[in-house]
Amino acid sequence: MRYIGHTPFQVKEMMKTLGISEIDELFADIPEEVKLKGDLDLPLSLNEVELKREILNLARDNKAGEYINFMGAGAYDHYVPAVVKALVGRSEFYTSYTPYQPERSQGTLAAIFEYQTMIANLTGMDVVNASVYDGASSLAEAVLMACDIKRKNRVVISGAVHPEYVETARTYGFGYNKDIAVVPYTESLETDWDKIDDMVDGSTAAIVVSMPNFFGVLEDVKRARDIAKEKNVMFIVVANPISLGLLRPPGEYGADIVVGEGQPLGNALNFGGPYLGFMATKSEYVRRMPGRIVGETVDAEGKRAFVLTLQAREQHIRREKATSNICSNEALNALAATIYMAYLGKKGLKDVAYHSHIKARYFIDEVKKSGRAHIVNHRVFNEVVVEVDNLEQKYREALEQKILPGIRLSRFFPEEENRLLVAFTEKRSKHEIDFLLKALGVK
Amino acid sequence: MRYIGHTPFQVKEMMKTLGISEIDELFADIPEEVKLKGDLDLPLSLNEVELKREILNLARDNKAGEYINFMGAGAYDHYVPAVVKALVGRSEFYTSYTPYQPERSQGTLAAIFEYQTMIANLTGMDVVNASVYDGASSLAEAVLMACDIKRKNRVVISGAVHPEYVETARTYGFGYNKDIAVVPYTESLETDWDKIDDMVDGSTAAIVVSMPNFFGVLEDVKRARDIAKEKNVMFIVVANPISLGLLRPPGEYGADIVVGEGQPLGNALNFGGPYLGFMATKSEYVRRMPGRIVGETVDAEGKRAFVLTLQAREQHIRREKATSNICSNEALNALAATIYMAYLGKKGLKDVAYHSHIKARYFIDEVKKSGRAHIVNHRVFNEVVVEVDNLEQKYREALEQKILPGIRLSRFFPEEENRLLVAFTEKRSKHEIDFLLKALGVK
Amino acid sequence: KGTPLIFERSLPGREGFRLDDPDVPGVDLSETLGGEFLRQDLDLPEVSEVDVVRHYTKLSKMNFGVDDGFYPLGSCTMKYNPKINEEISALPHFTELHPYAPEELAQGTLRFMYEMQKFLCEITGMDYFTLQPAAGAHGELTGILIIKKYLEITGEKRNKIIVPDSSHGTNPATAKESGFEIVKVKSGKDGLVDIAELKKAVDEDVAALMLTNPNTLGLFEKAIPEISRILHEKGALLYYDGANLNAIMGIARPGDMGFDVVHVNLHKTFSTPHGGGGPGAGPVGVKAFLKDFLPKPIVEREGEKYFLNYDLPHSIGRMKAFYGNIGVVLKAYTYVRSLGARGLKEASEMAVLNANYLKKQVEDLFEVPVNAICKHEFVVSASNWKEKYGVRALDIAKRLLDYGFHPPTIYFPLIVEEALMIEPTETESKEALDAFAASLKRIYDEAQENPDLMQKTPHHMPVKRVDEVKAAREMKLKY
Amino acid sequence: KGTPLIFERSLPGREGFRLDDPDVPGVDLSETLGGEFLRQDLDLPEVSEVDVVRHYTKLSKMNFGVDDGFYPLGSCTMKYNPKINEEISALPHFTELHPYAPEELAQGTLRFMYEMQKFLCEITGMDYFTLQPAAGAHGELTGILIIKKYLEITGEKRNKIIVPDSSHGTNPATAKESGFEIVKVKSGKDGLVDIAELKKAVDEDVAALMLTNPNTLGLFEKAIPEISRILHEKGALLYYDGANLNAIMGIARPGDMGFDVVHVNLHKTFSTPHGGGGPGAGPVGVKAFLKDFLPKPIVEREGEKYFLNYDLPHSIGRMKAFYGNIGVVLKAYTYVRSLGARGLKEASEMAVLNANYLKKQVEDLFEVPVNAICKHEFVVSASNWKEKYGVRALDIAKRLLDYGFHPPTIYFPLIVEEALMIEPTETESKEALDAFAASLKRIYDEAQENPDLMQKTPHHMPVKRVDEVKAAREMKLKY
Repeated sequence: MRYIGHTPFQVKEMMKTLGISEIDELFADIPEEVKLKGDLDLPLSLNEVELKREILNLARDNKAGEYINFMGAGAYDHYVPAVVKALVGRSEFYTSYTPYQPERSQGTLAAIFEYQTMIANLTGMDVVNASVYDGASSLAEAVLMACDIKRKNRVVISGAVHPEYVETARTYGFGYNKDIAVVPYTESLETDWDKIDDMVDGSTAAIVVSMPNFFGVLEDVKRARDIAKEKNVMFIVVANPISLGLLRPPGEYGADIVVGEGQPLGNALNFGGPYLGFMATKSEYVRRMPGRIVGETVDAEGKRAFVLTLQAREQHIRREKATSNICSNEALNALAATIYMAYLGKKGLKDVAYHSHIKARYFIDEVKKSGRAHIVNHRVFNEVVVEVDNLEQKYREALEQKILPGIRLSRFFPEEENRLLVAFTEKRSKHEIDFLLKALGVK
Repeated sequence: MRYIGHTPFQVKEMMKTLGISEIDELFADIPEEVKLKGDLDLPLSLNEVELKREILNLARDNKAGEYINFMGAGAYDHYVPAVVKALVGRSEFYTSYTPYQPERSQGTLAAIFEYQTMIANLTGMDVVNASVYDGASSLAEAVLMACDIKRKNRVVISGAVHPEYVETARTYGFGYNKDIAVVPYTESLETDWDKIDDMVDGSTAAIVVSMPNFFGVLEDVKRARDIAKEKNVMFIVVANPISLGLLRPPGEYGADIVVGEGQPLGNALNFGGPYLGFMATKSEYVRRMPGRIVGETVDAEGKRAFVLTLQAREQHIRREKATSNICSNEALNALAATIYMAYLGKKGLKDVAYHSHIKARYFIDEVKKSGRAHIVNHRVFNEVVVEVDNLEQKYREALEQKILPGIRLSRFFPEEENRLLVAFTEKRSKHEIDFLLKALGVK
Repeated sequence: KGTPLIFERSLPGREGFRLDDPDVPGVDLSETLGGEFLRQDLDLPEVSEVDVVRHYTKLSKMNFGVDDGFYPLGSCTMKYNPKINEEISALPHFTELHPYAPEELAQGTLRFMYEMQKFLCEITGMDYFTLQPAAGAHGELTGILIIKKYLEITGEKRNKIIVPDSSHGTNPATAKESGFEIVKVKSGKDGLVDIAELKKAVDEDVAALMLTNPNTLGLFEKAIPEISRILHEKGALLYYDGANLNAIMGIARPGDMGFDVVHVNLHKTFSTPHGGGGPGAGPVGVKAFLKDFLPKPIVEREGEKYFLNYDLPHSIGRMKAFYGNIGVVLKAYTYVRSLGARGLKEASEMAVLNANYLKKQVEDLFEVPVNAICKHEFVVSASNWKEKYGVRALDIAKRLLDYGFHPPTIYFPLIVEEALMIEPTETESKEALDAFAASLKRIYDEAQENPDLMQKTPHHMPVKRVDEVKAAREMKLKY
Repeated sequence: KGTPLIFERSLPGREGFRLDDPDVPGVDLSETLGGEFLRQDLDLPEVSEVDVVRHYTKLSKMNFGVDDGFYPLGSCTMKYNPKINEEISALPHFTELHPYAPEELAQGTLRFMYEMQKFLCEITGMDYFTLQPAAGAHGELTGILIIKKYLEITGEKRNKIIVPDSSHGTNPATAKESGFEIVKVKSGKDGLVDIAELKKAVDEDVAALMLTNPNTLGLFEKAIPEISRILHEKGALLYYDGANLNAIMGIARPGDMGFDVVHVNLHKTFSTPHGGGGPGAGPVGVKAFLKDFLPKPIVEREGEKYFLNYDLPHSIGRMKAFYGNIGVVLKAYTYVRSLGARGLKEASEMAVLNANYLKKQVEDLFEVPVNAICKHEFVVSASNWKEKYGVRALDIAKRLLDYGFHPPTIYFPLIVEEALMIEPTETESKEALDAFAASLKRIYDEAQENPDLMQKTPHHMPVKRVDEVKAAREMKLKY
């Protein structure tokens, strides 16, 4: 288990070539005072047999896998097709580096170009980068980008955007000395447009709205667009890519930058990562966009080829003048998303969106029929906020029945007691939803 | 989920090209009286999401996976390294056919050549075929081969050979009208050499012995060789390939044909298949050997290349005069075995054999120390027969503690009550063995 | 240097996998095993993990699979192998199951085995199935042994088996391995069994006829009702070689045609991958009167419980240890569950459409032994190429490699000179068929313009034309 | 035609994946969602499953990974990615875990996260770690924001960050993104930070020095104790860029050198694959006085229970949603568990041995900016090639592709003209190093004999030399 290519004899030969008799001589330039005395204090090395046994034991402590999962809030249990896993698992993809040598990296480059195209089509935007870290950081980058374009320092964010995205934008904003203003959401769990309108002032670069929002609700994006237009600020939309199988592309309703979490597109839950942030904008802003971009060109024989382009925006060329410090992104996750979108295609992505939606609708209808709980939000895509008496008790009971019934909103908003955010995907069967309804005392 | 490449429009185009208006016209040559009326009665098709859910539910009915496994008897729970699975999973290997076009199949051909070499080295024989179905059928083929070579119709098999191998040899023998004589094993679970000696007569082509035998015991192979030599019959050895990490190669003690089950070399248990039978013999018998063989040659530029050779033995050339009817073999399992042997190498295979052996020895020593059960066999490699009072009850109790304590010999030999065949591999930890000892009331 | 071998990366002392420090006491092997049993040396490679990974990754790229492109290998049904089948069959619940695990702990596997037996009965029109045979030829042997055992029990002395001259080589080889004498019947000009010849051949010594339907020319033996009558009237049985079942799923069933014993190839018809030559799976189905002759055990059901039934009084015994290539069966099971009745029928329909369409595209280039609607495959002859340009089927095959295709089966069936046997399967798109046809046309032009060049093909493969004669002559069979 | 795209396989009505017949009632979308919200058209490919499989299989073969061969990309530590890490991280227990799953149901993942935090503390000599940053640059940003927040809380006004001129581009970009002013210090002739220059640069406005050690020339900054004193005396902090940690595991620790904040690259030092550009993971470690500034949450332990601790009073907030690239962390965790303390040290020792050995083999061909023992990588300059033959580092890189190698990093660090930055890593064998050196020698001969030809390299790749200028000029960024 050492992953060393040499034989002991070769090591000796090489040392001889170098004229040394101890490996330590190669570290003679490290001052004694900073050299480690003794060994690192780490668990003993394990051979592969022991390692597998040990980690399987550890894995079994993750009991959640046996549960029926109704959790969403930014990470969704959509089905990951076998094809996606099989192809992403080809070592030529996953053991390669950033495609700096285009002649030997056309696989990665073409896939990114396809990704850019598909995300552009999905969002209705002109240009797309090769991915950033995740949905939250894609929003943070968009906020910085808008401030840079507008040369202003303030962004107004709807409080119905995922709270961890808001927090991430704040943290990035702290770095760049940007002011992130958050407008509390309304009782119906929507953006408070009047307040947004109030808060957009002359120092504001952009407004941010999520579609659907954190609570699953479709926002009044026309109102958002009107405010942005009127106040001459940029209009940033955080979108759920699966929902775009059914919903109008933000480009059609005037978004300037569209960002979001790409995990639902063929990436596993993985306790929150690795995921991928997608980022799309209008052509005019391409040079202000962070991250890698692939462009089409030709090779010396005039044949089509792809290459990283517009690198003058990036840190390895431009250093402190770069649009962002990002270097590694989430290429393999973007590849998974690309293969997922290609495989599902026009019809399949609509199917997945539609099935997710009608499962949510079935839940809503059953709850309404029963009258034993209260649906708080309206016009939802695939997430429902349900208010249930004695939620804590029912939540515990659901867990005992091996159901993860959703996420208690009090996790994020302590005042939202007894409210549960329940997510639906095409994976949840009617049978499972009925099971949930029973556990919540609704059926 | 249809796995059809066309669009509906293309289907119409193609039908037009053929001048037909209904697909049925393509089946006009099938007489109405044999045409199926109506649809096949099969479960409704499932999309991939439903399928995965359905099969996962079915999979969970296989509870045995959660149990600590001490079962052997021809199928062993050795560790399958991640490397083996990753490489065998490359689609160029598993979605290809038999390497009939050598110029585009050098991958498979080279791997088989490596396999032949490694099995030859492991067994101490000259030539090896590309695999047959499994250990049992490899023995059956060896029996037929020996009869063919010796032009005789009788084979004497030790009763300490795996009973299902014996049964398979009998079935094949029934086809070819061969007489399979089985000699009951002794009280110490070994071959009864005197009886074997008695039973070998002028019509006998070969004797068969298993090393180690079905009960885990190392047989007196010198005695076997002496009988074979004296009576001028062929000496067939059924070998466990992992044991050959420590044990003398059968070629060294005079075997004419060595066969066995290759599953322990990097193949999963899979409820009994797919496995691979290996088959090795002396150079002089190569043209009598069934199955594919790869040979080294050169290409038109004189560079080394590999190709299926000696095909004149095979059914697709020689039809009824072939050495066997075998066509498909277990190429992918042989590839797994090849990668396994390459990866473990000289040292690793010894390690696995040694660890398996000392775990068995630990069990034996603990049983002997306790005096609460009786070890029936001696000089074992990795399988132990232990006699335990009230075995049935203890067996049930062990199952309740999620231990598969081994295989009751009464499954094969009703008279062997209260005797358990327990197998050890490098995967079983001391902790797990102690757990078993407790469950059996020994510790 | 040519194709690499792992041995060339080996160096003494290099290590990949190793185990050290066991958690139980070590032993003196000469004590526990006895010195005379110990081996002195073990000549296996000594390589690192990265060596192994790079070597076999490299070898894989010297191969061509269905995932790489069109693979119209006639008689082999090289259809696409769905990835979900691979994912499911790799689940540890299945892979880590010991064959002797208590039945109550193996109900999942026993259930799909039971259901697969039922599915195969329904698809083929038979009454009982065994999953034990590991491949098509293994299934044939099983089937013929069942017939032999049946004759033994019924006390009939029949020692002949009839095979058409277009049959797979496994048919006569199997019949021989089962101790029968082979009687060959010729095909007529229409490529079908010559009924008059058949009648002549059938007498009281005939145990069975082995038939592939559609046959290896891709033609449906439409006289099958009559063939069945001829055989059965004389007390002989009908054996169905299922290699070509992909043409007729949901359309016609061997059982309804009068076949008494069938084998099916899960690695052809049911989409499981061929693995570079195996593993396959060749389940065998029989009519009810032969149930007791099946190899032991088969899976049965009692209430909600599935179990292995060893109670088959006339069983031929067993064809291998354990129960068959169950991992392969599972892939075929997921395939049937994915497609259902309609999907299977559609697969056959599209397979036949593709074959007829492709035939139409290329038939002008060749001689066509029988011009009729074909089923899932068709055979053309390059004897016109050979006569005119000295270009053989083999040369065409090698040149197709250069164009990115796997070539068809060549020189089979034996009754067609310079045969190319082309089976596109249903999973290929029209574009793939058109591209293949276009390449054949281009090769035809090349053959006309520069026939000598053809013998030097392929040009763009990992190795050039391989010297098969030298291999057979020198017999270098290990490193 | 060049590199293929999936769109070219698309045809209206072709299907890969589909769902039909939901098990709940359908709805009228214009009612449930509102007509104005619905999209008219969705322009995505329409392809079959086999199309998808063949296309991406084909694309994969136009790539080059560590599994394909030597990949000495300096600064990127392209070591072998163990397969067991991939197998373990694909276990559904881990992959199917929702980030908001109740902690009591996620103890396995929380445990390895906790232990990994501890391991990284031990390996780097720091006190606390966050796993949240998704990549190296993300870690840098985290680290510098921690310093910024620390200064805010302590009320110090320091607005400058010092970076050496040999630093990674991410360093100045990060400092800028955090609102700092960048001060560059020059390297001396020995390739190390010029201490006199540094002293001049350090004043009361300096918040921190960002340093890679060994630096990007592969040289250990041996004055690090003094550097640390200089900074700390003026109240500034030391930031460690962990890109080169692979040189010193178990040998020296940034924490012991005086660094206050470090990031590590799990996808470099800890063997997780780079995935064609990501995902990485860039955990950040701090000395105890900075714990409360870490992003939220970190994993802590109480008795046998692991939990997410959000109670970090001065936390900078969060760098992303959830907790980091946990799937990547798991691979790194298995790596550390596989190697243990000895194995990690051995990895660093062999990485350094390999770099020095390879340097010795090739240094005569190039100009060597600093001739000293290197650590895990070294930099040579091809300016002699350029002068004599007009052959640039770029040409050498392209030609190396033809010889089956991935080229080294070129044109970095910026302080070396025509730089080639070569990092062999410990997982390469002597044979690989010798073969690479031999190829460089051969290329040198070629450059002498036929320099013009070099600009036409590579010859044997899926595409010829790619026109980067045209791409930037025409900006065709989607299909």
